[in-house]
Amino acid sequence: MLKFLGKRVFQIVILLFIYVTIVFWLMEALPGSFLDKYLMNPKITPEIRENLKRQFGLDKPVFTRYLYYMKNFLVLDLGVSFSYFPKKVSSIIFERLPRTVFLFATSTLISYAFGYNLGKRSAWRRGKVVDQVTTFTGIIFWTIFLPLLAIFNIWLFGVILGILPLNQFIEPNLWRHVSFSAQDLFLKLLLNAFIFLIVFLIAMIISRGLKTIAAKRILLYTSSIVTIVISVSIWILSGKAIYAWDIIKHMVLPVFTLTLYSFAGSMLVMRDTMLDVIREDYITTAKAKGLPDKIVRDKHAARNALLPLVTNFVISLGFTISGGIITETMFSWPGLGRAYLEALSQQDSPLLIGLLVFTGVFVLFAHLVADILYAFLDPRIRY
Amino acid sequence: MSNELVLKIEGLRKLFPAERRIFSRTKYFVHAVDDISIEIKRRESLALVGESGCGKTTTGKVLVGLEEPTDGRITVEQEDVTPLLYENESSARRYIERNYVERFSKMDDQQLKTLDGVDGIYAERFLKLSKDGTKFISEFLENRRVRVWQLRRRVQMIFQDPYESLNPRMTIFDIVSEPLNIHEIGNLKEREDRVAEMLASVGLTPPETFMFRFPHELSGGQRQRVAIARALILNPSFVVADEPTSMLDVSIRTGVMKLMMRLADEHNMSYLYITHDLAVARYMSNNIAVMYLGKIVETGPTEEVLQNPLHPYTKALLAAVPIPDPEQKRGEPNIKGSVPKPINPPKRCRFFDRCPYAVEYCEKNDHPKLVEVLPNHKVACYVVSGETK
Amino acid sequence: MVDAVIKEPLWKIRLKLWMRSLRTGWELFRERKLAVFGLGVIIFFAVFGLVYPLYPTIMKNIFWKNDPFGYQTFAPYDPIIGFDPDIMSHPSAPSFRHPLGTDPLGRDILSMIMYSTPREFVLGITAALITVVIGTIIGASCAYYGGVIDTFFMRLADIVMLFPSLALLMVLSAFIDLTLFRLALIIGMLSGFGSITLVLKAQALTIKVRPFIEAAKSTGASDAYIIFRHIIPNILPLSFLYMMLNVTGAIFTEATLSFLGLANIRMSWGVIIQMAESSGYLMGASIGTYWWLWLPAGVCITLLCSAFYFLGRGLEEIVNPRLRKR
Amino acid sequence: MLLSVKDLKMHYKTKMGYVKAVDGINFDLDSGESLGIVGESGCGKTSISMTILRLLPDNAEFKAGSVFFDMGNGPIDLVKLDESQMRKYRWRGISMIFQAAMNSLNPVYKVGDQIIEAIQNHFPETPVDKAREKVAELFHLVGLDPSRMDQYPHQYSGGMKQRAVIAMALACDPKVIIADEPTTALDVIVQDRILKEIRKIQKKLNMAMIYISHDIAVIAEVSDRIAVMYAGKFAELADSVTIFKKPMHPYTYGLMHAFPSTVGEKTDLVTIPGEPPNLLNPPKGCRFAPRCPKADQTCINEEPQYIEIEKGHFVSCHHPVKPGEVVQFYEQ
Repeated sequence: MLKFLGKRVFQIVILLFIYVTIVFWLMEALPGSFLDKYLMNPKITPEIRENLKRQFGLDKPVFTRYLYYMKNFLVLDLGVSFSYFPKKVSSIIFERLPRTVFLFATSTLISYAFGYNLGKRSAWRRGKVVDQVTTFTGIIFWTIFLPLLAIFNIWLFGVILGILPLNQFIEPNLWRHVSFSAQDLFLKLLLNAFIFLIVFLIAMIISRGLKTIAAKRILLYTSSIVTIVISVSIWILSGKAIYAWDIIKHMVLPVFTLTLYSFAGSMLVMRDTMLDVIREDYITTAKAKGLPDKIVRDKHAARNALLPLVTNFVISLGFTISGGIITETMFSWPGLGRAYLEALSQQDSPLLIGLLVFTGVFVLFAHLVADILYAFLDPRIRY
Repeated sequence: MSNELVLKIEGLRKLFPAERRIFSRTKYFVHAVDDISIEIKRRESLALVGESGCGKTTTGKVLVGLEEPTDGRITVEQEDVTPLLYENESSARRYIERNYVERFSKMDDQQLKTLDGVDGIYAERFLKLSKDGTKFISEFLENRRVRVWQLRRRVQMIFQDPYESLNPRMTIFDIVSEPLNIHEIGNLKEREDRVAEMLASVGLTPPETFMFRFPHELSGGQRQRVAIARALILNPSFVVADEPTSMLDVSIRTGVMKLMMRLADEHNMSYLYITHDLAVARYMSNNIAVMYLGKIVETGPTEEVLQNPLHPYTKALLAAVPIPDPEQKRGEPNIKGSVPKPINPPKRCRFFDRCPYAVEYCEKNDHPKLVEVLPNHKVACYVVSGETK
Repeated sequence: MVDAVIKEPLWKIRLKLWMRSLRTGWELFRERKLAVFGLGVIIFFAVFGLVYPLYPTIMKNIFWKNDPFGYQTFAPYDPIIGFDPDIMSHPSAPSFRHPLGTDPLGRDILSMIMYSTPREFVLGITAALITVVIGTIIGASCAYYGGVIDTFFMRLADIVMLFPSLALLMVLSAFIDLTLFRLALIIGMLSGFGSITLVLKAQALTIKVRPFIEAAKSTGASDAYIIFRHIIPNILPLSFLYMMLNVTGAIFTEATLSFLGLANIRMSWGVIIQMAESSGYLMGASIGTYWWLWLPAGVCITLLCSAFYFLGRGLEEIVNPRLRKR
Repeated sequence: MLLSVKDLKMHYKTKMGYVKAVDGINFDLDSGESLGIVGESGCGKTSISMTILRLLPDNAEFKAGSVFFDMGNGPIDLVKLDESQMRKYRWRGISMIFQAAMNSLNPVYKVGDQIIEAIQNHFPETPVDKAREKVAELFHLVGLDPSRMDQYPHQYSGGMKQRAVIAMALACDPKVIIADEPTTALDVIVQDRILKEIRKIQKKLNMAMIYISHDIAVIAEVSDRIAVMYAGKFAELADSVTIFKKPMHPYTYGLMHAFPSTVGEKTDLVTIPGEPPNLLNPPKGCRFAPRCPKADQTCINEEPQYIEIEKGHFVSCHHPVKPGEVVQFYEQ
């Protein structure tokens, strides 16, 4: 296992090196530069421009800058952004990362849970009306034009029903006079969600040891309800509950849209692998053993079909940035995707490179996690 | 003519690396085929019998050029074809260097003249070139590409699985005429005639109803007949048959077996019949060679070996074959354990771990050589050949 | 043998065989209702795009009979420069004159959509064709040769797949003028060197180990012969299937890029929605009021994308015997 | 009578029509007895077992017949039970050793757990440690090391998987075990050992067994009675010695003489001409008629009755082979 991991990490480092190089030269090839837009500005004299150039390091030859970049990259320094000068690229990324990741993690989690269940059922009743209908809607949602879905959701929930805010991260009017920043509050919300997840996981692990199904359910339900009640009361007591609620309210629509969009993919993957698994002989054996259908489906078939789904899940988490571009644009959500679009229009190449490189690292890391997870889920794989 | 040797294998070895390493040399090898020697005369067939993983299929694949030999010499019709079985020319060159030039240059003229068989032919050629090694090699490798082609025409193979060995997207005509196509023999009209003739002679009559069907439209027996037609259309002198009947049903199997025997007669050719089934081997071969873990442990005329098996492994194998007669009682195969993997096998008798008669002597010495115990009947066992005493 | 065995010319027989396999394929295909639905939608759009030239003529004869001069000048059904002067304010809601309304510049939405349809087809199919040709050849060669060739293309695929394709295309749009064909080429190459190679290679590997390859090899067939005569014909159905699925991806990517205003395409469904967005009709309450600006185009994108996807999945059940019913 | 199959008919529905895979099968099975069913591939022999256990794919249609099974409280027709009642009879009443034993173990669960699952499914009150004891016992019985029960299937060799599958089949002390090609993928020596093992266990536990195989030699080895199946029907059923010494159906006769043997004189092998019929539309009369040298007009037009010619010897043929008669199959 360690040997395999070592090998894999080595591979990843080499891949990353090539990737970063390509990204760097690609950006260098971009015509024009950030400073071009000052050309027309009479207030900025050529001297100041030269000065800026030196500050940004643009006066050095390309190759020197490349070496410089690689050297900095080794110590995880992604340089300084042009448009947010003198903010560091990494700090911009880490400011926006939680928003994007939270958006995607929630929607992906929900959609995979849904997709897993629906795919399982649909494959089990293959060819029946249920299957036909789920597959049909699944494919429609899978191939739907994402902006259309976003616009439609905004229209339906924001305009017609009027229950949800249209876009943005927060309601500016509400936050005008508060002393704390939305980012802080958001991070605290994240922490809260994380704690809830941990409690839930612990409860799951404990419940495995319990004998009866009723006891398992009671443990799961009580633990989750208790955590929810405690955290809600803490929020109310601190007086920040309305602000937190505001953030949550703004999140619902993007999360809902993304979930709708991505549940179909996981469902189709689950259905297809499940169909493969159902034909295996051990499924017939399980049926011949006299096991009830539900156990054959859940314990024998779905468990084996889970493997490709998990890889899919982890890898799809890795691609949050490119997926984020559209959604974040549609909902004016200040995340990484928006940052990318802005950086592109501003020709802020350090930020662009930084974002692309960061995505690359994220994807490669996700692959590594997928490999490890696979080894845990499939006893046949021993690296 | 009938005594002419069609195939002679001497000391064939095939090792597969058991693990892949990038920086260091491979240490572990699977000894798939380890130093075996076989002779087949024209119109005679040899059955190579053994359990799965004993190296019998690998031997066949080396002969038709699907695997490179690691070591050993293969002679087809008095011609050393080993250099033709190597993928690249430099290994072929090295082979000639090692096997002929080095050996011949140590001998004087008189010794060279006394060599017989294949060696004799090449020694004569070596003398003619006044012992010039480089010239000898280049003459040896002359027209290598063309000769590889010719070799492919002379040695053909029939595969085990009639469902898998025919390309599902080709018609029967395409499949059977493919060798002609590759070797650019005849024009379309002639190819048609030959394919039709061949199909008729393997019992697919009338041929025109079969020619433009796809393999999945035929039954198992018919497919295997197509495979046989494909193998024989180039008129090979020698065919490697890798369990051609093991996937067929009984009522069809005998038909295919009989067909193969008839075609061998008609086309003047020999089979290397690879099988795990001793009963089938009995009907399909004149001689038999029993393989265990890459070694031949017993060889001789088929009837003789089956009636009087000497090696403990052959005995076990025979005892294990189910007999279609509930009244016939047969002995227990009294060997232990199961077939191990031949990865860097220790220097002792390969069968030692499972042998009921094994003594200390068998463990101390390398794998025994084949010894002629009865006329034409050779066994590789220290106990049987009496060396342990 | 005196009689000619093959009574007809070979090509005729092959044509017949081909027709027969097509017919059995169609029998199987017909049972997949979703796939038939997909094919129906595709045919509908093809017809829809093809009748476009008739549309202005029909409208002219109905609504502009009395004003041929105005029709000439304002070209009210031209998808790019058209304008309808008789309507007070643009965008205008659907009416008989403009079945799907007009956009802020006074152009007829239906004519814009119709005009774009063949372009979407061309883009999608070209891109998918490029993808599949590259993927098939590379996949087959990688599987067959292994070794250095395999390693090279697999690592290349790794790197290509590392790039978020939309983000990469956005960057490329800054220095490549993304016309329809260039876009098709780039999309095609990106997915051709990427994931599809892996899939097709995996398939080719299963073909490679089948005995008929060994049979051909033992007869003396050359590498190229085996790749093109044995391996590729056997993975071709799968390639065709991936082509269908890739059409979906290509159309989707084009629409997104156009929607973000990054492609240099004068008119496409994505451009129509972008037009609505950039002129502020997608803000707040006006979304619902001006629905015809985004809904028809969006529905068209979705429908065509899913139609190809449905078709692909229907084909998958024919091509992939493991998905067939027992 | 433990198991009694009466006129069983099951057809597969395809686009081209019905594939008559099981078309009127009759046999009885007593406890402690073993019945072998021999037939060529595609003759419907596997479908019989699937029909008895009612593990049929969606396109299968049960046509007629009944399967009487006696668990000790009088015979019950399995065909008439509903799905949840039927489940109780699976594995506990009739268990199976599947054709591809290699694949009948779920790769993601430990072998022992899969057997325990079967036990606990039928005896829910069994505690885990009791079940584990039982599994260890079973492992002993089939010649496996009980410490291996916490390993995954991929850690087993082919022969070991086969043994594990046999252990699993024995888990609920079934009355009948159906072994469908139990040793096809194995080497001769391993096959021989496993067959002997099963035979020994069967004798010891006094179970009834149904062996299904295409290999008549394997069947001869293990069965008391043998049924020869051809194209969805039984051609002949008799005790194994009779089948071999006095075959009455020409097909059986052909099979007996088509099989090469390592012992005895090297006799000429018989080739049965032609191919088995397509079960989509089998011949109208006797299904073997097109390949049979003794066939006449009656055979082509009329379906022969499946009748008991001697005691315990069932044949369905218009012109059964007489003892000593030599049937000359014409060559192709």
